[in-house]
Amino acid sequence: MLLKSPAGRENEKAYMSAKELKGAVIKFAGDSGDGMQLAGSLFTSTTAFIGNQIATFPDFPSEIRAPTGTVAGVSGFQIHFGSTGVHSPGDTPDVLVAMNPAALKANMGDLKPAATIIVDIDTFDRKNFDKAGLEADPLTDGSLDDFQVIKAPVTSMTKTSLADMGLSNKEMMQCKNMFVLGMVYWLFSEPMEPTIQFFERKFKVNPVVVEANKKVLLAGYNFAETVEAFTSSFTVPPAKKAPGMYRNITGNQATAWGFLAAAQKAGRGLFLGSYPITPATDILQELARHKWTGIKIFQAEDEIAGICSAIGASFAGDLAITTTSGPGMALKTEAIGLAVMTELPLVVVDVQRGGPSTGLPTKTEQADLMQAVYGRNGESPVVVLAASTPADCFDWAFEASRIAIEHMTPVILLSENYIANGSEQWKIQTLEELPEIHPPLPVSREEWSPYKRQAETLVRTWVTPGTAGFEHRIGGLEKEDGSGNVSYTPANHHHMVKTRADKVAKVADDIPLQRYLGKDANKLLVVGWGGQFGILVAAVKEMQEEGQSVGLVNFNYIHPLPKNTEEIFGKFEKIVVCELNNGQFVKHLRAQLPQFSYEPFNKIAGQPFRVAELKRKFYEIIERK
Amino acid sequence: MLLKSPAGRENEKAYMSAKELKGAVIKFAGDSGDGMQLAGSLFTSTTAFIGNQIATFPDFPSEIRAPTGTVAGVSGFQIHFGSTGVHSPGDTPDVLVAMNPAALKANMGDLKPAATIIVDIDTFDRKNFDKAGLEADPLTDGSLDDFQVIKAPVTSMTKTSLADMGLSNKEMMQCKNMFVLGMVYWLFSEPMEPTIQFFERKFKVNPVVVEANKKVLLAGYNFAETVEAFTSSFTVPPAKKAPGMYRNITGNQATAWGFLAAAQKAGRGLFLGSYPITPATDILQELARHKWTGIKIFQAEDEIAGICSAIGASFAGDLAITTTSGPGMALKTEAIGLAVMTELPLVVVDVQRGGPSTGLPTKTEQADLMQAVYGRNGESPVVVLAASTPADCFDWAFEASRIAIEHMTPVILLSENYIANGSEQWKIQTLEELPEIHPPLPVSREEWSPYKRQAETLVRTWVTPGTAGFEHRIGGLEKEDGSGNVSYTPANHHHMVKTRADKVAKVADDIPLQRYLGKDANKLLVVGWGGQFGILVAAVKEMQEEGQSVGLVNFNYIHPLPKNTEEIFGKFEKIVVCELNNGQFVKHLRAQLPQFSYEPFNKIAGQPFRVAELKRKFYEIIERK
Amino acid sequence: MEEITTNCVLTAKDFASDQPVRWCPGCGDYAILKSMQKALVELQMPKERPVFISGIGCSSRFPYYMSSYGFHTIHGRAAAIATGVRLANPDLSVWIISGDGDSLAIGGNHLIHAIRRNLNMNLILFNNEIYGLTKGQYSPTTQRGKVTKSSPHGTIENPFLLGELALGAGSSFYARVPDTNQKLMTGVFVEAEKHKGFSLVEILQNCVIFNDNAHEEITGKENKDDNQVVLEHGKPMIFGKERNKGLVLDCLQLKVVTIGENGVTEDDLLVHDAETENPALHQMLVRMQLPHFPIATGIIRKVQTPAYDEALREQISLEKERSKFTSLNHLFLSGNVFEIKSS
Amino acid sequence: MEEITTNCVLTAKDFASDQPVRWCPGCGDYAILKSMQKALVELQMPKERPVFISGIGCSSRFPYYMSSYGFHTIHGRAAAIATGVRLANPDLSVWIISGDGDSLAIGGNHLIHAIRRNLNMNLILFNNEIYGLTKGQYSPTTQRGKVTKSSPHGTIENPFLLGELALGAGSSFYARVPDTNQKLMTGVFVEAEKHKGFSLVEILQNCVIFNDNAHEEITGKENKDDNQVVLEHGKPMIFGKERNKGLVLDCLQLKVVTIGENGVTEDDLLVHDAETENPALHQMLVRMQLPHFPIATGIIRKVQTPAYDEALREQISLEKERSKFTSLNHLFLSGNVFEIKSS
Ligand SMILES: Cc1ncc(C[n+]2csc(CCOP(=O)(O)OP(=O)(O)O)c2C)c(N)n1
Ligand SMILES: Cc1ncc(C[n+]2csc(CCOP(=O)(O)OP(=O)(O)O)c2C)c(N)n1
Ligand code: SF4
Ligand code: SF4
Ligand SMILES: [Mg+2]
Ligand SMILES: [Mg+2]
Repeated sequence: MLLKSPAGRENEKAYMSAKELKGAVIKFAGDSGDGMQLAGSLFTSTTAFIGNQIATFPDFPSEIRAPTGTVAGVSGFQIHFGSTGVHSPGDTPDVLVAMNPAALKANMGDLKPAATIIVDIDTFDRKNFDKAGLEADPLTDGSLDDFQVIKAPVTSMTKTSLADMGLSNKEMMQCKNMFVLGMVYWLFSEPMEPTIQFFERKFKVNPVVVEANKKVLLAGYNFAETVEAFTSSFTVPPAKKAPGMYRNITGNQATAWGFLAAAQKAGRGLFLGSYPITPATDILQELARHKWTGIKIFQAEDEIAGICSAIGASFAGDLAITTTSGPGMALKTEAIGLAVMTELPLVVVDVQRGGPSTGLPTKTEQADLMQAVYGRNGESPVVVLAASTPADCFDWAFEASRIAIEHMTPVILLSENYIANGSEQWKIQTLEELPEIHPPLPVSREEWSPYKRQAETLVRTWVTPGTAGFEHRIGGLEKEDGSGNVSYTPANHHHMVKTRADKVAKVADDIPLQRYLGKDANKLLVVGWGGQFGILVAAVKEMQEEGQSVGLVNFNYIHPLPKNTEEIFGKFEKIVVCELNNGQFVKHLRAQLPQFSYEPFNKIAGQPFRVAELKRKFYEIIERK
Repeated sequence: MLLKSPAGRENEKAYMSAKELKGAVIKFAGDSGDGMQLAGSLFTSTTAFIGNQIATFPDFPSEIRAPTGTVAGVSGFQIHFGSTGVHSPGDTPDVLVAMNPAALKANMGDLKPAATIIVDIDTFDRKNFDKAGLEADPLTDGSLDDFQVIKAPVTSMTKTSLADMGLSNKEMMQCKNMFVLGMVYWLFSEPMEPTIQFFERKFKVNPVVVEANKKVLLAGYNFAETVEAFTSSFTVPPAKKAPGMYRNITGNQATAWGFLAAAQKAGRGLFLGSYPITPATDILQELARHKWTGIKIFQAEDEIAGICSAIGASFAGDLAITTTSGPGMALKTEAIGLAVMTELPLVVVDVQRGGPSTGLPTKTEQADLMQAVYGRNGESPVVVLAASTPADCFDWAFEASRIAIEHMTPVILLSENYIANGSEQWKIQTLEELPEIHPPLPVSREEWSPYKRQAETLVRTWVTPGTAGFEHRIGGLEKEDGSGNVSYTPANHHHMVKTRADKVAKVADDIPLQRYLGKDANKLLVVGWGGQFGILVAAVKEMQEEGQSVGLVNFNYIHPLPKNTEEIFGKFEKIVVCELNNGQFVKHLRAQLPQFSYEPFNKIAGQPFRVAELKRKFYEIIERK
Repeated sequence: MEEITTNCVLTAKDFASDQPVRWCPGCGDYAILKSMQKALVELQMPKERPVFISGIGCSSRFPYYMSSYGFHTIHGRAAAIATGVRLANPDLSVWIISGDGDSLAIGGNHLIHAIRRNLNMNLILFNNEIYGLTKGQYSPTTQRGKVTKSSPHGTIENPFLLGELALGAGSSFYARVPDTNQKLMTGVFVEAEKHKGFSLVEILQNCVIFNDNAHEEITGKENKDDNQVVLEHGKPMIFGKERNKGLVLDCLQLKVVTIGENGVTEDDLLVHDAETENPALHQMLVRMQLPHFPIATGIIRKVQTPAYDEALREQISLEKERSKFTSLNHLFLSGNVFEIKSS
Repeated sequence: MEEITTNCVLTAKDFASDQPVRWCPGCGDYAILKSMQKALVELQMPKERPVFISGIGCSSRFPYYMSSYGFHTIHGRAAAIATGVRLANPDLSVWIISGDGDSLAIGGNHLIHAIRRNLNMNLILFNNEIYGLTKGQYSPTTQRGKVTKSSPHGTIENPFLLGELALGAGSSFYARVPDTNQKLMTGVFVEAEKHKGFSLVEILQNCVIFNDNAHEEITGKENKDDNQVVLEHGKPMIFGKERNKGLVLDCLQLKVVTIGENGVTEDDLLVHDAETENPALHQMLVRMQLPHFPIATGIIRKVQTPAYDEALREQISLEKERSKFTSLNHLFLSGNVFEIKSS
């Protein structure tokens, strides 16, 4: 086995005995207190830094500190990195790090055949088997025969390597995660420098902590190398990417930044009215850090006050947003109707989680689509968009803001736990690269009235209080078109219902045509929407490589649909609609484009699709007569 | 002209010079203060009393006392009565009573050709033309040339007939409505006795008022007869009805009574948690009058507390209901999800009004259907029903309660302003005639667990706090099937989402097959739902009489659909779906039965369909190639 | 967009919109509308600055009748919506218009939180002790036992005492005014607008149709002097037709005394201090009930506590100064960033 | 359905469910759970009578850990749901379990209305001055200026003082207990259940993870005697390590005095009267703040006012007696009814 100095990777081109992989999936799993999220994030930064494509998926229990040693308490962080084809955090790990028997139990069903499993052997005792609900020791009962199991004495080695530093037991245990991280770095021939720099930055005031973490990290790295436990190590060459500046970003952070950018490009203040709820809270918390941009953050007393304050801010001229998840969304529906009637710009972000009711607050799902499209009293059309990857949350937050302002309408932006907490590399967009957003303003006082519309788009103007000479009143009662006065006239009501619907429909004139994969395919069209994009791409690409005539279209514009949707659908013999719900987008498509026949494929397990199960389904459909 | 003594009708068979009609439509219209609702109700009682079929539709402004003399302030009451074929309050009045120019203006566009118009000529002056926004006097400018206009000095005659009674001007003016009522009684050869008895009952303590009203009523009757203004009078013979006891009832009253009956047949207490909102408030108010039944009425601080208190009462074992309209419905969606997850019985009544947002609070619409079916976060299936006539609101409230209890599910019952405030004759159902309702109870403690299900129906049991030995906890987090413990297991979640959906789908096994009109027809199937039933029947029957191959199916079971729906749809060449919205049931049908092609016909004017516009549409579809 | 400046002097009529007023004849709301128009003139408000934000109810139609900016929102949410308006634009004069149902039933939570946060805006609460618009159901301020459309056998609820609830939530400005005293009302409106913080003005408003004379004992010509003590900061608490009655403190209880009897002189009376931080006496004043006490009207409490909107603005300015970021590009390009060069 | 009667004597353990308790080690919630189990034993409650109804939050997981009936509902709505339970079945013992976010943020309206209506049930409010479950955002009781996950630059909100808000809404029973005093807590729970009306118990609860030591000044071993006055009805208001400090009234202000200094004896101290209708002193007591005053704990107010559920039951009985209807058939066949005979 070759010596690979941690920092020496750039120079040394000699370690080619390490197998070169296109990519790999690692899962770190342990108790909530075991620091798996940190280990995962540090690995992510490193591999991003050396230029790999990445996609991550953290997965933690809903309790703050779930009982140690139990399966319910297992916290996991999965990362998929590679030089190409990284569209999702991956189905099946190549490497599992299990800090205790519960973590092993929770994950062993998901591994790739012949995967590598690193366990902390010190935790494998009867007490922990009981906590994990294991009858027998999985390391000895044969259930892991097909895997490569590395039994590392993580706990004791950590303690040993810190023996002379005068740390408490608790402090020492907090370094365990660095031991396994060191091992994994060795396994994938990754440099440790970025991580060591992180320690130095983060714990500047506490050199002992820097030292301790460094020691344990190196100990792990050296352990991997010395014990020759691994049959081989791997290397994943950097991805080919468009030149530019990159950073790692989560979906929620990207969403927050997209709004910051949009407000600036619209020349408006930014207002966020929100109430905390998992998994949307991070958007609020991220934006709260940036008061320096002038953003007005209002943590409201509930979701209703959150959206209502945003409607008020919109009336007063700010780009106004509100962020929430399913149960909070349910509470906002009445107010969304008010924004529809008053035709004010507003962006509502719903980071979806498992439902119904409180459901599975920390799990992912795509089951708020019908609520977004239809969940209001009366005829209450809004624009609905969905983000599809952690990084493109930036673009969709920006696009939602643009449409809201330029079309004077509420826009619902659907994100989902899976991409909101997941991360990937974002090619940084500077403000100069982003388009301007143009608020619709009146041309002159003479011709103006509050509900006078621009002829092609049916958009009214956005005149805000404080503007002399344009004083007017709006409200939730039906309006007379043009004047905006209250009107109970039957014909006007019919006209206004149609007009509001048309206005939203006309947004389709202002969005790009839908792109799709598989221009030459015609057998099976895979349809998806939102955040399952990456996994669907992976599945479809594999099938295409396997010679199948399969195409993929993944929607971000949910309502209205892009204008060429019908045309794309028309090219294929069969259409399968894949969603993490019991069949919602398929219903929406049947309502919008009833001329096609759709087959639903649904998963409702609080978890993303897997490439394998998708392919199995697609093959079944293709082969079915 | 023959003498028709008011009370003499029963005996005297001689007045056959009065034209015999199958039915007629009268509209009383005037200022909010003109007592049109009372005049209409009294006429209704009389004609019901003599055995006619009736259907009524009151229509008033949203202001408490709208400005007198304006079109916005016009309050109307329409009644359709007849011996047969009275399915709706009617399209086009045969007789219009207009107490002022605004009332005339508001209604003259709707009249049947050659209709009779009775105006209070005393109010036709420049001042009132201005208030009504009339340029010229419609009585003289030719716009009424095709009608039979009766110019009655209602105001002055009323004053004259009360001259010697020492009443104030205000008191005298309050009797004006009786003058026109008397005229209309004459016109339709109706007896005045029931009305006079009403005065005597109602104003027992105040004989002067009884006397005054009687005087004016007679004065009107005599005026009609003496002046020979009418070219003819009419008589509408009693309808052929099933023998039994009858009474006049509004939709809201019938809804309230249906719940009273259901609780009794289920052997449970009745609980209503509600917050006032037009047009649902009457249900609350009607039930509040019947504390003697033991009903627990809770007027909550808002709609959320309304439904939440009902969920609590349901958990504790009561038949629990909550009543509201669209905006309130929007606020209840989160809590409905909780009832879905905890599988508790609950009935949510939504008396629909014009939307979106505050919309047209006093107008009718059918635009909350999608919200009822889909408007919640996550996969949150519920049963949705819709009432179709004022009287059958009783049956649907009863049926909603039965399904909620026997299937342990929330049921949304959609009513609509049109039938909620409208009235018709109800063939009184005594408790003995109604079926028992069977709450699902456990058989024994041993085999029991909170989420254990009955195999065919998937229904869990309803064990309520206070029952020793069955202590258990429920909640909004995902449940493990059987035990009801909190579960985050992926497979369990998938299973539970499917199970909740199946449980609701299986309600279809427990409801009657859908009935439809036109067994021999196959050209065009008219599809409707809810409260436009009567008008659709009228239109389809007329077309059938005209020899067209048209059928009608009007749905009360919206979700799940009756099992034979597919079969019925399959019999027809074309299907048109008629709704008072922008196309919601049609979307629901496309989602549920995508194999058929549906043409939507929508009206969104805050008003019911008219037979004429329906027929026009149907002919167009039939004739279209 | 061209801007029109209004530099002519405005009169009350200039604040009336072109929409016909649709309240019932005799409704107490008319007087409030008039007083508001007068107050705006007194405040020399230009037409574009005041924004009236209402919920749903008879009272909430108010914005349609004013010629300035207005927003007739949804039931109970006016305070939340106004919060957004206030935060988005500090230059506006923000008036929330609401009823007892709107603000104390469905909107109760937003009310107490608005009071607590003390945003710089005004809430005029039309308290007719009934739901007017929905035709006469009882509200959270309806007197116990009252027969209404929804309580045919009398209510069984203890009503809120608005003043007490407001003080409990930390109110910085609370005033109570009968709809019959336009002069007092106009003055209170002016003071409310000048106050930096959340000014709550309760109007004892008469609904002629569904709860006529609910405040008659306080507002009636015959009763008003004896049954009402109009409080003025710095003035003794005197009332009565003959202005010979007054209030004194007896341990932890107020007491009504008569000047001239038992040696009581004006100097013995309590002097109203609306501006003291200690709410103890204010709480006693709002709690006074007929028949043993007069009802307290006027500005009962008016104290300086930090206003949320100002604090937010300060925090933003401070962060602008001390943040390490100077632009969004700067933020996006900060931290763990790496470059891929064209290869 | 067969019924099982529990006639054996229950112990605190019998009230523990089979579900593992999932709060963080060291969380104050454990003490509350234990005290509750003890209180139920003291109340000789059979297992099937108590119903625990919670909202959402760490605190709201409580029902899962009790072996009686329970309902873990949705965020903020526990009081509304409990209202339905209470009205549907008067024989149950109804306990609402909630947090400062659950009851004072999203659930604020239901809280003040439940207090106002005075339904006969108990609300145990776990006040840790933070949103625990969502990982550390500030709540309506978080101290001004505090840095939390959602206030990285410190909050700018004036917190609610729960006791003051509750009294403002007309509370009939309000107690405050630190999570460190299980004995006091158990006793207060017992009294809360016995009280006929809405009993609000505020627990000063410690969140070790997101707001550790928020109540340390009151609960810490060193401070608790000097910084806390434990009120008992009929007993003088004494506190301090040496039990030599006390409270007296000075005009409209409380004052801390030392027994033995300036001639002050125990007899000079205020004697706690939790049962007086006049809330003036109770309001002063709940308002006391460190450092000038100790924090008042124990049962601060406990008065009899009409309870909604009892009034409703009375109204129903009365209507049963005096209604002209005797059955639904009777109702349906009353008034304007007519018969169609078979022809
Ligand atoms: C969400 C919602 N719930 C209920 C209503 C019905 N509603 C309109 S106004 C009102 C009460 C009005 O009472 P108040 O606020 O006292 O105003 P007032 O009419 O007495 O001035 C109610 C219950 C509504 N419009 N929206
Ligand atoms: C409708 C809704 N909004 C928001 C949330 C998210 N949420 C759950 S608990 C909570 C706050 C919990 O704080 P608190 O009531 O103080 O309880 P603690 O966890 O501190 O005991 C929030 C905001 C939710 N579950 N549902
Ligand atoms: S109903 Fe009452 S509050 Fe409403 S406008 Fe009429 S009088 Fe005024
Ligand atoms: S987060 Fe805080 S309140 Fe929640 S369980 Fe942990 S310590 Fe307790
Ligand atoms: Mg009111
Ligand atoms: Mg808390």
